[in-house]
Amino acid sequence: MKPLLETRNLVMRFGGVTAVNEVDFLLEEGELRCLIGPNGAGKSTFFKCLTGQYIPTAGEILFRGKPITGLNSHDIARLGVGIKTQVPNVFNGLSVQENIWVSARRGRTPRMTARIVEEAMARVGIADLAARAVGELAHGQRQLVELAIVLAAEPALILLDEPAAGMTHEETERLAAIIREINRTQALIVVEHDMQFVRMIARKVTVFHQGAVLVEDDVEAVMRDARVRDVYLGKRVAA
Amino acid sequence: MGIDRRGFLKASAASGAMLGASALMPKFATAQGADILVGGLHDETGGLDFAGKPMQQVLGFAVDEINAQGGLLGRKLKLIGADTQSNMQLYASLAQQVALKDKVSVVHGGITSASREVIRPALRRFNTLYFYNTLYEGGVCDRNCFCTGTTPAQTVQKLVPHVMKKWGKKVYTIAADYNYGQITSAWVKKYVEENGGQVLSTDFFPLDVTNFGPTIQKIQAAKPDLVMSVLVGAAHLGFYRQWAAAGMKKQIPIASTTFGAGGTEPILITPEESEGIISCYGYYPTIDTPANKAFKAKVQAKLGAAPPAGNGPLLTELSVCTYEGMMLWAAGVKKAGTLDRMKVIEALESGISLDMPSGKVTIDPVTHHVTRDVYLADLKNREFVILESFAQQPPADTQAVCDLKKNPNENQHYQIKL
Amino acid sequence: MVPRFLLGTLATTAAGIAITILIPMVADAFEVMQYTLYVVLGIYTLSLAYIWGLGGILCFGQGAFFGLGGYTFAIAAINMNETTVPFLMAIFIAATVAAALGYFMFYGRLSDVYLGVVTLVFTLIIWKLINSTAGPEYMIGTARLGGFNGIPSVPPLNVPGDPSRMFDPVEVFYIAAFFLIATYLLLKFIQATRFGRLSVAVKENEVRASLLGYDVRMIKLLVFTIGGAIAGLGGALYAAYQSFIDPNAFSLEMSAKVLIWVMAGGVGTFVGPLLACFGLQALSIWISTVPWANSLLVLGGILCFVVLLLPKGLLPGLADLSTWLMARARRRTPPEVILPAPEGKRA
Amino acid sequence: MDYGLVVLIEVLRAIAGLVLISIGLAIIFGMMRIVNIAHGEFLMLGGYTVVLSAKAGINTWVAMLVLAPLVVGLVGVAIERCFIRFLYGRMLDTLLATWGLSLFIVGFVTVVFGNTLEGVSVSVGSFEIGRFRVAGYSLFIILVGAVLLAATVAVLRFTRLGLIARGTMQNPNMAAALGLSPPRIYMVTFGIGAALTGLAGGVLAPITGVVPTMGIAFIAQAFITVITGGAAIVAGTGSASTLLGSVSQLTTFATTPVIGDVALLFIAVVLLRILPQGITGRFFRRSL
Repeated sequence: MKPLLETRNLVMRFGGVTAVNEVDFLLEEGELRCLIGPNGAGKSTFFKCLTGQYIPTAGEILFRGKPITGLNSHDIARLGVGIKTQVPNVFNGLSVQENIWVSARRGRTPRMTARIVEEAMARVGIADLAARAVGELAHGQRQLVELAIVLAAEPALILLDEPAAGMTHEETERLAAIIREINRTQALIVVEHDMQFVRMIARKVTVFHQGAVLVEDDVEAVMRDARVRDVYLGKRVAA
Repeated sequence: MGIDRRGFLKASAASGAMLGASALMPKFATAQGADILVGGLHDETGGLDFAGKPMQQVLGFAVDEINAQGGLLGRKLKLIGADTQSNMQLYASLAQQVALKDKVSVVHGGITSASREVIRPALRRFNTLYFYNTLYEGGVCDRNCFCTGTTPAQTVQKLVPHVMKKWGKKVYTIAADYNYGQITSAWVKKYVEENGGQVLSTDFFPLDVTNFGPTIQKIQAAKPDLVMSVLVGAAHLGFYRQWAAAGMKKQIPIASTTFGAGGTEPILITPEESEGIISCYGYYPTIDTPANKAFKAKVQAKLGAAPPAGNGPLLTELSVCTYEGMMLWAAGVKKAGTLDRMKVIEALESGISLDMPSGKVTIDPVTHHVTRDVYLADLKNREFVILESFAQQPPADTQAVCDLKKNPNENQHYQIKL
Repeated sequence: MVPRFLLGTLATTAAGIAITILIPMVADAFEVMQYTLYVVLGIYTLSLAYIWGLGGILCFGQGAFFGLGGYTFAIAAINMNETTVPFLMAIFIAATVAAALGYFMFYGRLSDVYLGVVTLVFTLIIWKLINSTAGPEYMIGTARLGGFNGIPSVPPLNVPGDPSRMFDPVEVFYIAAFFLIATYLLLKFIQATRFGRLSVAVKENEVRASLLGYDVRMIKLLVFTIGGAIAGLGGALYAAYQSFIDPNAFSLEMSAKVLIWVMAGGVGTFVGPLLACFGLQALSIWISTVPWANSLLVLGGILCFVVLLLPKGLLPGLADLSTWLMARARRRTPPEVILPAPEGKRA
Repeated sequence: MDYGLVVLIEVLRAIAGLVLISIGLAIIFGMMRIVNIAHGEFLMLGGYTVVLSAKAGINTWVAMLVLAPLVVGLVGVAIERCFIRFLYGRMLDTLLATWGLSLFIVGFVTVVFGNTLEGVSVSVGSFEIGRFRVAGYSLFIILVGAVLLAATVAVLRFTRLGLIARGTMQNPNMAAALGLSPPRIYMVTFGIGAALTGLAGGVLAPITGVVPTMGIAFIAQAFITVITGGAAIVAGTGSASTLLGSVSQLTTFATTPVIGDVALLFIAVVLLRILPQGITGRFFRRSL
């Protein structure tokens, strides 16, 4: 079986800075992967390459074996890649329900859309917020709204960029449960700093450092890895 | 010369269409003693305010003068002045307003040919008499409209041979790129060639052009004996400035069909920059006749000795023709003994003739233009020094294409082709 | 939400129809003609209120499509001696040009103020070019372009199929009012459709919309084209009503004026910009006949105050005011007035 | 040969002209995001200052190089205090407000000073290049344009004021945290933008003449230059002026002023299509 997502030798340069450096990455169908690494390690840039927001300088991206390198964002999204970006990326002027409606409506009948909107809100647990304008919600709630938006499109692969940021402890725990629940049907890649949170959800972890993959292993193994500790503590590493 | 017939048919079709709107016919306020209303549409603000303000003021002066002499038909006149803000859309709206709401007996106004062509068809439709008092390119043929300013056959015809005799036969024309400039420069070419000269080039400039650097170099490369300027408006004054700054004033002289007509040009630029520009108009403040001196004294007494600081001179071809247009209309009303539009038109067509500040002014019944004296002047230290005068010049250009006696229903602006 | 939305639209439409019927009954013929101009400019206003308010496209050159509509109508009507086909052509040409320009911009990923400037430059190019067509050599069929002077003697609207029967001014008023109300209803309808709601989403957040699989460029292009078609409709009525069209339609002023109406009326609404358009237009006519006032001084002063006192625009501003007054009446305590911070950061 | 030189001078003058009319706007719009539609009126006020002072017997050069920037700068500060400061961060409202302001200034100047003022001329003389005569004033304008660009670089890069202003525009809170008052910095920056515009209006007055409505002729060109230039004030204005000025002036020489203007607009559109963030969005990014 073909992997769900594969990158070969992916490179993204800005001027003289190399943000993503020759990354070979493989994700199987139904997998849940965590991506960790210090600030500036290239995780968000990697996501932007995957979703067509940046056109990679070199290398290839394959989704279910089909090359998607350099496609428009909306084409990639239509193939079944959804993303929750680092800064909540929602329609602030619309209500929660309308936000999710926009996502659910693509390619579906009005009746199906209505059902999916209800489901997505229930799944994330924000049904009580349905009529509120998103712009006036708290940061953590907006994160959940964005998650519901992504879910409503029913993508095969979901990318989550720091989903737990700005959440209370309870919200974080609920989020972990939601992610595990999502993973029953869909594959995920989650970027997160909070190692507690990573432990809650992940089996396999990929560590980014200076744009390249430093380590890729089981969560426990990664936590024990000396190089990873050095990176997080800011020590110099011989890469 | 050819005539654009198709356009004429269209225009009459359009005006015929509006006859359905007979409800729009103004009902004259005939109550005895009520004021007679006179409409004045001039640009008192915006880009053309320097020309429009004096016209409106002098129109007001003419109204006051008539009132001082007892008014018309035993009634007082009242001026409904509207500021068209140098905006064509407002011309259309305000023409409607004065004609249909205020129901004025006559409208004086319009400065550019563009504005005239907006309000002229409209006023004809509303059966409101119209006086256009600006020097222009000639060719308006409309029984509802009287044009009291000068046209090229009256002025350019005199100007061209004079300056060619003085300076030489090679002419370089620079003209404003619209109706007036296009047609007037064609007349310039015609008269230059008739006098055995040659127009080296005719360059057109939209009214907002201020950059004349390349043009000045092109003129130098062409080496003409004189430059004929048909430039219009404040932006185009940049030409005279840049010309003087390049030291060209002593090299190649300039004649103009427009410079100083609105009165402000010689003020806006310095005496050195304007020195020696020769022009030809129907009125100069320096005309040395008792009538003009008396007129100037009256205006001075009424509107002040000098224009308020920062405003141009009051008395120019444009404003004095406006005064004369008002007086001609008043004479027509007196003669007709009524305000009825057709009766007034017929009275005016009887060839009314008045002695005016600019000399004798006679309405030409065939074209609704005027036969008037024209003058040729040299600009010396901001004063127009009159070089020559030509008595009783007929509007020969319009006469060649327009005969309202034969075709009273004509409604056309002929583009006189040369 | 839906019933209220529908209620507002129906109420506005009813009011519009009532006013349309009422005006010729109470007003002079002259006033009817003046109101026709307001109505025509109202259609033009709606075109920008739509693409900006619902599509988030800031167009500094909406005059281009208005002018193209007017010129197309004028040239075609003079050539055909009939006005129905020219009327449709005007809408079509304006929409086509808007689509071409929109393709150029949206597929080139221009946005924001850069897009605004491109639209402005586009209309200025047409303005410059059309201004330099005064010479007799610039003819399209039997119509002379006329440069700065524009095209005079544009035929008035005739009954479709019968070129000899022309509408009288009151009928023209009805026609213009019909198109204004129809445009309003059309836009309200679009707003309620899936496409309309998506375009609002795109306005709110382009990146999010494209990450959900929507082709943002396509949606914006459609919105822009519809806006162009409506502006073209306004332009055609404008040329027919005034029986002339001149290059001023392409001028900076014409494009800026409509921006100001929309902004003063409130971006995101339709009725607000319409009221602002009518109000400011009436004001500018009224001020022209006041002998003691300098029109520019007064108009400028009023605009400045409007911005400072009603920062969100007329309609939303009045809504705020009424909420505030009601709250005041209820509570009888000084409410918290939210003023814009005296200093802020760059947008 | 002589013709080539004459063309070169005219091209440089056109470039300098664009620099003059747009550098103040680059500061006010580029740094502060104020869409100042009244920019053309600031130029006009500069011109009026020169003309009125010349009438009052003040030396024209003093009026042009000292009084015009001073007066317009102060007017700018006053406008900022009474008006603009309520509008920061509301870019579109500034468009509406300054449009009103622009009408108001035109009306005000017409009422108070009149619409017909004697122009000024400066006697710099002219000189000959082969068969051609060229105005000495053209060289002066080129000089002023170059000096303005250099001075703006110097102020922004090397002075405390420039540094603070740049910092505040990036992040007002930061400046406040450093104990600086952002409102004052905004006021001064706006004043400087206005002053530069006043200077430009003064310097151009002898060529363009002054009438209250003259601003409209410059406003579109100034905005197009600034936006085509992109984010960097000096490099952007300089590069955009050079490109647009030379294209339009050379086209004018080859054809007519209309085609020259159209060429300028056309290049601007094409450029924005290729470089949607302006010239300095791609090149000279790290410059000022």
